[in-house]
Amino acid sequence: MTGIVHDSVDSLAALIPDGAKIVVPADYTGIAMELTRAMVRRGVRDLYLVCLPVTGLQGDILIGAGAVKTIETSAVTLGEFGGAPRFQAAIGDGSLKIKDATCPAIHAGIQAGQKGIPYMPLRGMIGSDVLANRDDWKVAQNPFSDEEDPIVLLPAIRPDFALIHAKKADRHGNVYIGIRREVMALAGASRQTLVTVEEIVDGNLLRDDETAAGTLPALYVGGVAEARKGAWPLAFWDEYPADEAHMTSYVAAARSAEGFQDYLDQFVTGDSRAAAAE
Amino acid sequence: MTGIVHDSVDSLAALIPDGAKIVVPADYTGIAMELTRAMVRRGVRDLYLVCLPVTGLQGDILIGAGAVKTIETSAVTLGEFGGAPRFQAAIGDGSLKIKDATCPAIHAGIQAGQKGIPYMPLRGMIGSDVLANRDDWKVAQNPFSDEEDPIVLLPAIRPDFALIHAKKADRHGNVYIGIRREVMALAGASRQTLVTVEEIVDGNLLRDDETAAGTLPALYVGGVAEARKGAWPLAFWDEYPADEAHMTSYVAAARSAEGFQDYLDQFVTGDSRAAAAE
Amino acid sequence: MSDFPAPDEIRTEELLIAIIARLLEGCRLVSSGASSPIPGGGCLLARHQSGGAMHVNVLGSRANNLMTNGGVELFDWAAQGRLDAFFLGGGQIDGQANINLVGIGDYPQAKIRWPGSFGSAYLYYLVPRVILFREEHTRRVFVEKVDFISTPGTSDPEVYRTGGPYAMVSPICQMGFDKDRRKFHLVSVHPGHTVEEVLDNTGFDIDVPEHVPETILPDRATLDIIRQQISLEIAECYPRFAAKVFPEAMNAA
Amino acid sequence: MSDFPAPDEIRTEELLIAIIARLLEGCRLVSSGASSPIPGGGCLLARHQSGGAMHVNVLGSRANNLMTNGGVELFDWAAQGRLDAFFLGGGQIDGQANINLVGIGDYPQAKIRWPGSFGSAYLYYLVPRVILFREEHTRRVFVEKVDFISTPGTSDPEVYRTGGPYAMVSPICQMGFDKDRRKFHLVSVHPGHTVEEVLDNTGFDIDVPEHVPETILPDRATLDIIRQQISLEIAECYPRFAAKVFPEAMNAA
Repeated sequence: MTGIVHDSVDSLAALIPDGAKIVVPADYTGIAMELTRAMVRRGVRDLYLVCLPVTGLQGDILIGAGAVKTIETSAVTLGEFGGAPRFQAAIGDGSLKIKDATCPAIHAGIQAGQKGIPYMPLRGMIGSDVLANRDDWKVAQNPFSDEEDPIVLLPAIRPDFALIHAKKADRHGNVYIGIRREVMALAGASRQTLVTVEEIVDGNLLRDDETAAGTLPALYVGGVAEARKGAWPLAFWDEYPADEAHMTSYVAAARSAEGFQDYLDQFVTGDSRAAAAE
Repeated sequence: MTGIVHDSVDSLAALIPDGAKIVVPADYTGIAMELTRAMVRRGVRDLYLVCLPVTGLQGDILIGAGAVKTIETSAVTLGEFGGAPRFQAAIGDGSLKIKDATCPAIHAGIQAGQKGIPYMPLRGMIGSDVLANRDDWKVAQNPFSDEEDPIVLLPAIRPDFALIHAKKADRHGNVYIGIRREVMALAGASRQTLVTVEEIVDGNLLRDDETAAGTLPALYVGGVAEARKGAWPLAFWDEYPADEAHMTSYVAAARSAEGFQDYLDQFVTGDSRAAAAE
Repeated sequence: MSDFPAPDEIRTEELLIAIIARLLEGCRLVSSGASSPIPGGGCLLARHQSGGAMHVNVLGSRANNLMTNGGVELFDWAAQGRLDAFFLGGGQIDGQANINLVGIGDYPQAKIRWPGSFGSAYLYYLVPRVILFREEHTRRVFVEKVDFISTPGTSDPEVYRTGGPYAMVSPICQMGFDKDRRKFHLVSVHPGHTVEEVLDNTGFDIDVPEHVPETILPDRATLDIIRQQISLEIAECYPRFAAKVFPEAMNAA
Repeated sequence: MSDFPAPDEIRTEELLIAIIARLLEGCRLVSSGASSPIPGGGCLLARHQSGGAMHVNVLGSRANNLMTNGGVELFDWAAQGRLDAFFLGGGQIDGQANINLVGIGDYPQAKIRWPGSFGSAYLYYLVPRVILFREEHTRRVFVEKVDFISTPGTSDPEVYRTGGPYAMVSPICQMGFDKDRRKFHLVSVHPGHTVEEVLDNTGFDIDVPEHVPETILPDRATLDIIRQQISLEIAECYPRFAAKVFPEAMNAA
C-alpha cells in the first residue's frame, strides 16, 4: 500500500548508496545473501560495514567485490568451512580498514543507537589491544564510584541500513523475526531496515496473536522483497541447512583474486545462482 | 526437581526479607497481587519499591500496609479508578520517601542493571524538578561531543527481587511471558525473580518452538507458585478483566486509614479474598 | 466544495479529534498515551486521512499496537527520532509551557499529590510535535507558574532538545507556542466560545492577534468518518468513552 | 569403589569432556561457545552429574538453548554475575594467560589473520571460571608472548575484573593459573604423556611441582554416560564430531 514491497531484490539493493553505513547480523539471525549479491551486481562501493557481532560469507563476498572501505567486527569467519579468504587477503594487502571489536561492544554500540543515547559504558576491554587500537572508544572514570574505576565508553552506532533475511513479511511491511530478538536492536539503531523474506504473506502479522510478539513492525522497515532461499548458500533458521558443497567450492575459489572473480561471474553477476540454489 | 516450584504463594512471600529492594512492573505486564497480599500477611517491612515504570493498586496496598520505606516510580495511579489513596496519604504525612522519576529513566536504570554496567546516559530531564530532586542522578558532559552537551547519568538499578504474575510456568521454573518483553529486563537486573502463574504445566517451555521465544528461562527465577486469578482484582493480559466493582469499593474504603484496615482484614488477612475472586 | 455541518451538530469530542488529526498531518509515526481517547481518536483519524501511510500506536490497544519490544520501545522511538508526535496533559500548565504532573504545594509533601511525571520529562524533549491537551480549560489548570516542573516547556541552547510544545488544544480554543519568546499565542477559538472566555480562564499572559479566527470545523465527510469508523476503532480501547460520545455507532455495532 | 577403565580404552575427546565437567562442579550457569563440541560435552556431562541443578547453555543448540533475548543475552549474564564458567581458545596463548585471536605479525596488516577476538575481550574479565581449551598443544600455540592481546590474562587492581583464567586443558595436560604471580602451573599430565613432553611443547615458563600427578580418568559409569547419553546430546549440534568420536552410539541411534 505504501510501496514498501519491492518487486525485486535488485530494486531493494538500489536503495543503498555508495558510502552507506550498513549493519549485518551473525549467520544465525538470517543473512540477506541474495540482497548481498544484488549489491555486488549494482557495484556498490565504499561501504562502512558493521557486523553484529561477526560476519562470514556475506562480509567476505562484499570485501572481495571491493564494496567495503571499513569493517567493524568482532570476527570474520566461515565457521566450519575455515577462514574468510577475501577478508584475509584484504587485511594482508592493507586495502581494507578494520576496526576490530569484541562482540558485546558492538551490541552495546548498537543498543546505544537503539536507545538514542550518545554512548554506553561497558566493562572489560581495558588492557587489550582491541581497545588500544580503537581511537573512537574512550576510557573514563565511573562517576558513581568513589574509588579509581575506569570503564570503557562506546559511541552509539547508527547505521543507515540494517540488512536481514527473515521468514515472512506481510504487505504492510511487518516482518516476522521470531526468536531473533537482536533484530529489534539492529532495526532500532538503523535509519531503515531492508529485508528479504522467504515469502510475502497476506494479512497483518501484528494483528495475529501468534505472530505479533515475533514481529518487527513496518515502521522500521525501508523496503521488503521476496527472495526464496534468500540466505543461500548459508543456513537459514531451521528452514534449510547450509549448502556445504557450495561453501567448500567457494573457499577453494576465493583463495585467489582470479578464482573469486570467476565465482562472482558465475554465481553473482551470472545466472548460475538460481539453478545452484535449487 | 530443584525445589523451584513452591506449594503456596505464602511460601514464596517468605523468601522476601524486610528491607529488600523489589521491582514490580506496570499493570499491563502482569501484577502478582496474590503474592502482594501474602507479603502483607507476612508483615514485610522497609521495602525499597521500584516500579517499572509505574504502579497502581499493588503499590497502594503495600504502602497502606506500611511495608514500603521508599518508592521509586514515575507515577502511582489507579487509572480509571482515580488516584491512589494510601499513596497520597503517605506522601501527605511524610511517612513515605519518594524518588520521583520519569518512565524511560527507570527503564534505563533497569537496563543498566540488566547489562551489568554501573550507569546509563539518557536524554531529557535537564531543567525539570524531577532531576533537581534526585541527588542520586548526575549530569555530565557527553564525552563524545566537542560542544557543551550535558546529559543525565542514571545509576544501574539492581533489585533483590522482581515480582511478576504470568500465564504459566513449567516444573523446571521456565515462565511464559509472551509479548511482555520488559520482563526480560526486570529479571536480568534483579538477583532473582519470583513468579506467580495461572497454571503450572508439564513439559519444558524452552523446548517447544511455540513458547520458547516468549519464555523467561528458569535461570533467572528464584521461585514459582501457582495462583489462579493471581492478578485479581486487576486485569491480566487478555485472560481476565479488572474487577471493577471491587476496585471501586477499594477506592472508597482506602480513603481512610480505618477503611483501608477493614479492607485488609477482609481481603488480605481474612478469607474473603478467594470467594471475591471467583 | 466541502459540506460543513452546523456547529451545534458537532460534539466537542468530535471537534477535538478533528483538530488533533489536523495537527498530525505529515507525520510518519505518532502515538497516543495512556487514558487518552481523544488523542487516540485524533491519531486514528489522521491515519485514515493519510491513506494509511501514517503509523499509529494507540497505547493500550491490541488492534493498533506497534510495540513488540516491551514498554521501553515508545521511549526508544522518541530518542531515535522516529516518533513525530505525542500528547501531554498536566494538572498545571504554565505560560512557559512547563508541565506539572506531580502535585500542588511543597515537594515532596504536596497538599495535593497527583500520580507523577510519567514519561513527560523525556518525551517533551525528544518529540517534535508535542500536543498539549486538556479537557478542562480553567485558571486552576492554566497557571502563571507551575508548583513543580515535571518537564519544562523550553530549554537553554546547550540542552539537547529536538522536541517540545507544538500546540495546545482545549475545549474552547487552540494555541500555538513560540519557543524563542517562550510564550503561547491564540490560534483559533472554537465555535460558541470567545477570546474573552479564553482570557478569563487562562492564568497566564498569551499573545492574541488582532483577528482571531474561529476554529475550522471538520467537514461532513470527516465527521461521518469519525462517527462511523473512528468511533469503532476507539471503542476497542475506550468502550465507556465511545458509548458516551458515539451512542448511535455503538448501538449499531 | 569406582571401576576405572584402562587408559587405552578412553578416547582423548572423552577424557577432555570428563576433565572439563570436573572443572565445572558447583557452577549454577555455564555456557559453551561457538564451534566447541568438547566444552559443550563437558557442560552437558556436568549438568548430568549435578542432577539437573546446573543450567547449561550450548551455543548453537536448539535443545540446550537458554537464550531468549537475542545474541546479547550471554554477555549480559556475564556482567550480571550469573555466568559461572565459559571457554576460550586462541591462536596464541602466552605465559601470562594473554590470548591472541587476531593474528600473527604487525597489526592490522597481519602476516596471518585469524577471525578476530569474538567476545573474549569481555567474558575473560567477567566470568569467574574461564577454561582455556586448545586441542593443539605446541609451541606455535603456547608462546612466550602473544603478538596481539585480544584479551589479557590479568589486570591491574583498579580494573573491574571478577573473572579470569581458571584452568587450561589440552590433550596432554591440565594447568592452573596463579593470577597474583601471573603464571601457569602444571596440575596433572594425562595418561600416556609426560612432564617433559609438556615442557617441550610449551613456549613459556611454567611452575612444575615436585610431584606431578597423572590426570584422573573418568570412571566406567561416567564413561558410559558420556558414550551413551552425552554423545547423543552433542550430536544435535555437532553431528560430524559425534560421528567421529562416538561411532557406536551414532550407529545405534
